[in-house]
Amino acid sequence: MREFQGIITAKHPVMGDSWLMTFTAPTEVLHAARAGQFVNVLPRERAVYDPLLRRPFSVYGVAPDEGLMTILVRPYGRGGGWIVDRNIGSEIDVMGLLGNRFDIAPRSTHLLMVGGGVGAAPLLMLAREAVARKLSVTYLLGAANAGALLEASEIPGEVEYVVATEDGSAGYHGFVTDLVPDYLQWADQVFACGPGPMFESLRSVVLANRMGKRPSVQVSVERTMACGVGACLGCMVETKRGMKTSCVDGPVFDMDMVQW
Amino acid sequence: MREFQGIITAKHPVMGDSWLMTFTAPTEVLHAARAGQFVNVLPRERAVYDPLLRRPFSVYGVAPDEGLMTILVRPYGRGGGWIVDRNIGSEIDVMGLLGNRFDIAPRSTHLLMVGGGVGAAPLLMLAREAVARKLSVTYLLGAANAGALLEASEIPGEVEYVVATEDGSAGYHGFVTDLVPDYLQWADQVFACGPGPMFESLRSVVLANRMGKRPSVQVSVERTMACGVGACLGCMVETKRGMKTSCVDGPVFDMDMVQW
Amino acid sequence: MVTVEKQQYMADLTVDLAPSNPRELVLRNPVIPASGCFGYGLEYSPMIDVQRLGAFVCKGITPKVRSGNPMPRITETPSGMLNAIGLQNPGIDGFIRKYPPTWEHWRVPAIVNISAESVEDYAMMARKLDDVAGIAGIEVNISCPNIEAGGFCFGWDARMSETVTQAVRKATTLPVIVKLSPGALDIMEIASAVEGAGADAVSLINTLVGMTIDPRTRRSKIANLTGGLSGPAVKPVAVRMVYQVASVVKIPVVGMGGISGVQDALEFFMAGASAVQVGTAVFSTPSMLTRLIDELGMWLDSNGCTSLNGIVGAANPAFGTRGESTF
Amino acid sequence: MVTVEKQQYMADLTVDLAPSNPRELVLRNPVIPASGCFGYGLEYSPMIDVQRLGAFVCKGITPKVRSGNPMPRITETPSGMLNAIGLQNPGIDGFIRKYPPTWEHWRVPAIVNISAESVEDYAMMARKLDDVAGIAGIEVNISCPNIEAGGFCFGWDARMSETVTQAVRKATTLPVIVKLSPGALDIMEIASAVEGAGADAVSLINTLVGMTIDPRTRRSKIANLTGGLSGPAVKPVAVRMVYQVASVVKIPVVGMGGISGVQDALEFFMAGASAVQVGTAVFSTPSMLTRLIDELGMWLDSNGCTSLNGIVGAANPAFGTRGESTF
Ligand SMILES: Cc1cc2nc3c(=O)[nH]c(=O)nc-3n(C[C@H](O)[C@H](O)[C@H](O)COP(=O)(O)OP(=O)(O)OC[C@H]3O[C@@H](n4cnc5c(N)ncnc54)[C@H](O)[C@@H]3O)c2cc1C
Ligand SMILES: Cc1cc2nc3c(=O)[nH]c(=O)nc-3n(C[C@H](O)[C@H](O)[C@H](O)COP(=O)(O)OP(=O)(O)OC[C@H]3O[C@@H](n4cnc5c(N)ncnc54)[C@H](O)[C@@H]3O)c2cc1C
Ligand SMILES: Cc1cc2nc3c(=O)[nH]c(=O)nc-3n(C[C@H](O)[C@H](O)[C@H](O)COP(=O)(O)O)c2cc1C
Ligand SMILES: Cc1cc2nc3c(=O)[nH]c(=O)nc-3n(C[C@H](O)[C@H](O)[C@H](O)COP(=O)(O)O)c2cc1C
Ligand code: FES
Ligand code: FES
Repeated sequence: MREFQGIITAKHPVMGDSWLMTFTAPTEVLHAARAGQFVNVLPRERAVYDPLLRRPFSVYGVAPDEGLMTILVRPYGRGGGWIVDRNIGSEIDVMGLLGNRFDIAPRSTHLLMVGGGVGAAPLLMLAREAVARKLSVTYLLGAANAGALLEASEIPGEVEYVVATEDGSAGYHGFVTDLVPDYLQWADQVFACGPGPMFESLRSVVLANRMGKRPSVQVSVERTMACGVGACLGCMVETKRGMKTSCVDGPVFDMDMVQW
Repeated sequence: MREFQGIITAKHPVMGDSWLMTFTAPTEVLHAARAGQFVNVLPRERAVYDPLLRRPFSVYGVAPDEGLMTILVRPYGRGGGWIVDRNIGSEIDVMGLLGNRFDIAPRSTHLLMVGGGVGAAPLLMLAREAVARKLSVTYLLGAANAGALLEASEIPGEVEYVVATEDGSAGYHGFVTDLVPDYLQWADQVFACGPGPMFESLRSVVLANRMGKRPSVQVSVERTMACGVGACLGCMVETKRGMKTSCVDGPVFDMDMVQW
Repeated sequence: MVTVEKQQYMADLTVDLAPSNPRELVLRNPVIPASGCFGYGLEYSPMIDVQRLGAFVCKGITPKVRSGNPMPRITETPSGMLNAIGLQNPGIDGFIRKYPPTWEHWRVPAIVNISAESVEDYAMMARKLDDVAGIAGIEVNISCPNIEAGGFCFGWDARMSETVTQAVRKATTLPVIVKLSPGALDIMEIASAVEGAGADAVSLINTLVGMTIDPRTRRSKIANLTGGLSGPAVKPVAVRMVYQVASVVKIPVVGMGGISGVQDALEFFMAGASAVQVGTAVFSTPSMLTRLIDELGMWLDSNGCTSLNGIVGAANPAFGTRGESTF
Repeated sequence: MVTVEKQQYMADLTVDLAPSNPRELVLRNPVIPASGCFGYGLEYSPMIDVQRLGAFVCKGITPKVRSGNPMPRITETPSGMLNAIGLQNPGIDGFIRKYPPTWEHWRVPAIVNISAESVEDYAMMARKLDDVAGIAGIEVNISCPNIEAGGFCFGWDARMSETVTQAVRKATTLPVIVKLSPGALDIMEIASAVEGAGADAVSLINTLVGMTIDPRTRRSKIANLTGGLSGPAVKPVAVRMVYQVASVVKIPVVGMGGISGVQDALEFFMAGASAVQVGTAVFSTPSMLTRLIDELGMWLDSNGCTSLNGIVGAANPAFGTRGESTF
């Protein structure tokens, strides 16, 4: 965990309005990075104080040999907008690695990933890790329309990539969570990341369709963060084991442990 | 006087650390622009509030036929820095024209201009106006070193361009104001713009060397501004005729009228 | 420049800031440039259609002509600014000669902001303004932190605020808005006192007292030493105070402090303000004032509100049971 | 991680925050992370050399364990943030078991921030901390705006502030820093009262009370309704108050509020602070804490000062005639 100044080496537009931002990062950070972890990016020049707080972004990918890290940034607002406006060659002020990780159980062989929007980012990193371990991966991704999906070329070939769009312009016509029941028998574990409403329907779909506690579901939750290191207690998630920080104890939690 | 969104069409480095920024502007603004006037540039995105206030920049040049205005920006700090970081094609949020103008008296034929640093900007606009009126112009420019001077190519050919550098790397070795006494007999009017210390030495040189009130000296003074239109009363200059706003009554004042 | 308004929305934005005053203060919309940030209404006329505004408040007027504080008077701070203008103005008599005759022909109501160092002087100014044509209301600044009044301002003490309000109330039949100071310990107490003393409305917040030092010169960046802090930086303090005051008074509340766009204005309305003033943001984006009217109207339209009233106090439980404090 | 400091400057940055207390509180430099922004000193240990700091103040401790406020607890504002953490902490007993045993082996002095809702509870906590190894001082938070104490906090009243200070003073021989609230009407009155009651030092400012509403949900963005405003936005208010307090007290003043770099810290020193705390800025740039020490030392070197003392109060005339107020 450290602060570093990366240099942006590449920008690639994805998912309609988002960007893959690639920048240099220290080798030890790149080697340590695991799916689910995130970095906090300063969305401003150091001497300008608005917007004030760093913005968390999941690690989308790392290339330790090239010394590069990639994040997926959707410019929702002022911070994201500033970041995607940076040019190649600009500095980017990064703090990381932060947070816990998705945890693939030793005996799991079939992994289901469920992503919505920029929630695609940490799951893609996880899919790559799983493929490297020769596990079977099905990656369900939902978006408003075809243009807002992640291009198939971004997904490792070994992964079964299934998409859903709300307007039916690609793949299944409807919500990505509608597809989940089909895979609950098959999957040993489920991993999910997406907007709040996606979690809600995922939860009801899983509770209605799975057998007992199997498969377990790990979710990466989003909270506004200030420090990212467990110091401010601003980013809490209420769990069955008490208040947890989403920046250190999370962002990945067992769905069944969270007090929704 | 109006707000407009210009599009940056060109960026040209000058004077070592500064930039000529050229952007589109409404025709009526371009036609109305006179030397000494300025525009107020928003040094941030609209939804980001730091730095808060617009920054004034003298009009450096206009090309009404091409629909373009140029300002000379030295990135002293946060606002100037943000502006020179804009890329070609970006929007720039401008308010203008603001302020009064340098006033060439009907009978003046010999004009002396004395500039220091970015004070070069309004004087260059004035030199062009004077040349168009077939007046004789001597333009004295001072800077720390040769690299911080305005390239001669920026100056109209008809103008006698004399430079001074503090380190002697170009032209006269010393302060630009040292050269002024030589021209006080010749000049019908003097026009000056530069940093505070330049005004101080200009004033003592003029008071010590000129004959009575001739030549008259017009100076463009710098004050921190908020509104730029005379509404906030934050930018006052104390004159022998009372408190004056530097944004409406100025920025150009008769040196003899200012309470220094 | 009196132009015909092209209205881009359906919602009713009308508001009366003096409902219990026979002279009333009906505004066609709730957007008002704040005192000290809009001169005398003339300065911005070349840039925006001033007549479209709900009203405007002029620079603070004092009993005598004032040349203001020495320079520098303003400096920038993070998302804010400090000012210590020192109430430079032509004095009440010079003012009355100079501006109301023009305003008389305007469609936009003009509100006069008054400051003084004694109760008698407040009353004297209110009396002089009472029957001047071209004036729609008085805003009583009991909070200006730049005036030396023993270092203690009227607006920090409920009794003193009450006394000033009573005196002004007696001296004029014009609508009276009392402008509160954020320096008070309990802004609700002051607001209640002022309401009891006959104010038609309250406005808040004035600037917070601040200071910033230039390490190079080792002195304040403001010649007056301290200045008034305004702009987006103070908005959270302003919204909180408007919420508190709107919880305890029944008269209209005019909210201000850092408003720079329609989302900010909505915060104040939902906290309980019936109208808003815009100060510092005018300097950066004068066109925001008229855009705010349109954007507010369009926001109401697209959120199913037929009038502004539909959102006033929407975030404030006191607006269910108006008059009971929930703070 | 106890590393050997490589000092980049010559100037003497030492400061004693409890010069009249036999137990003294000598800091090797005046840079202190603020309460609530540095956890318990452990959280940032992977990122910066915590042992280099002048001291650190831990998260506010209360008599009993507290799980804090509901979420959301924080939100961003222009150049600032609001927080309503609600003093989540393990309670004084859990705290004493958990952290001081680690701190005992640290070179950096640990200061414990305490909050309570009664004078007895403040005294009780001070008593319990008195002889705990690993604790160098107590910071008494008489100003936390998130605690429900009738809506009125100790720090807004001189008598109440005095009473708490006296009680804590009696209960411990540890250095006692009283942390003042910016909500007080007259911060100088409170500071003087606290000084008279035996405080070794005062620190200020705590957060301003603020609120921000989400127009979409029509509710506060903070579950607790209001939150504490901190960050660069509040700096001008903080500098002004430090200047005022340093003008009237003789005990050391610890300044804070929006400090984000050496230029900001210099403002507080020149206003009269003997040390500074850094809160919100730690979140964005933890490395700033140690860089601040170096940059301060180097600034003093290049400005011909052999010690920090050379600039404390440099912008404050009271430091010529210490003790006389010039405000
Ligand atoms: C652990 C973690 C991992 C994250 N990973 C990623 C990632 O990989 N890629 C990515 O783009 N973002 C990610 N985010 C979200 C990201 O950190 C920012 O919060 C988000 O981009 C908004 O910041 P902003 O400054 O652009 O918007 P702001 O200016 O802060 O907000 C502007 C507007 O957008 C809305 N908004 C803010 N965040 C969201 C959101 N997440 N969904 C919908 N509306 C929103 C706000 O309500 C507001 O109205 C992650 C967040 C967390 C906590
Ligand atoms: C009428 C008028 C015309 C102007 N014309 C021009 C112009 O043509 N070109 C141009 O570049 N600037 C011009 N200026 C100055 C310009 O408006 C900005 O004030 C200046 O560029 C600093 O802004 P900043 O945001 O970069 O610096 P800030 O962040 O505001 O200041 C950063 C640091 O720079 C120092 N600083 C600020 N201004 C100056 C200065 N003028 N000289 C030396 N140090 C300074 C400050 O003390 C501070 O320490 C003009 C000003 C006025 C009033
Ligand atoms: C330059 C300036 C001058 C001001 N002058 C006055 C004044 O004369 N009388 C007054 O009541 N308020 C005055 N104010 C305060 C504003 O009217 C307003 O209350 C305050 O600035 C907060 O609003 P804002 O953040 O939108 O600016 C002044 C503010 C500024 C910035
Ligand atoms: C998240 C957060 C938590 C805080 N918790 C405490 C606390 O427990 N006790 C306390 O006295 N001050 C607390 N504060 C106030 C800070 O210590 C400090 O006084 C204030 O934030 C101003 O400094 P800053 O602008 O540098 O942050 C907290 C501030 C923040 C931002
Ligand atoms: S963001 Fe501070 S504790 Fe998680
Ligand atoms: S900048 Fe406002 S009056 Fe000149």
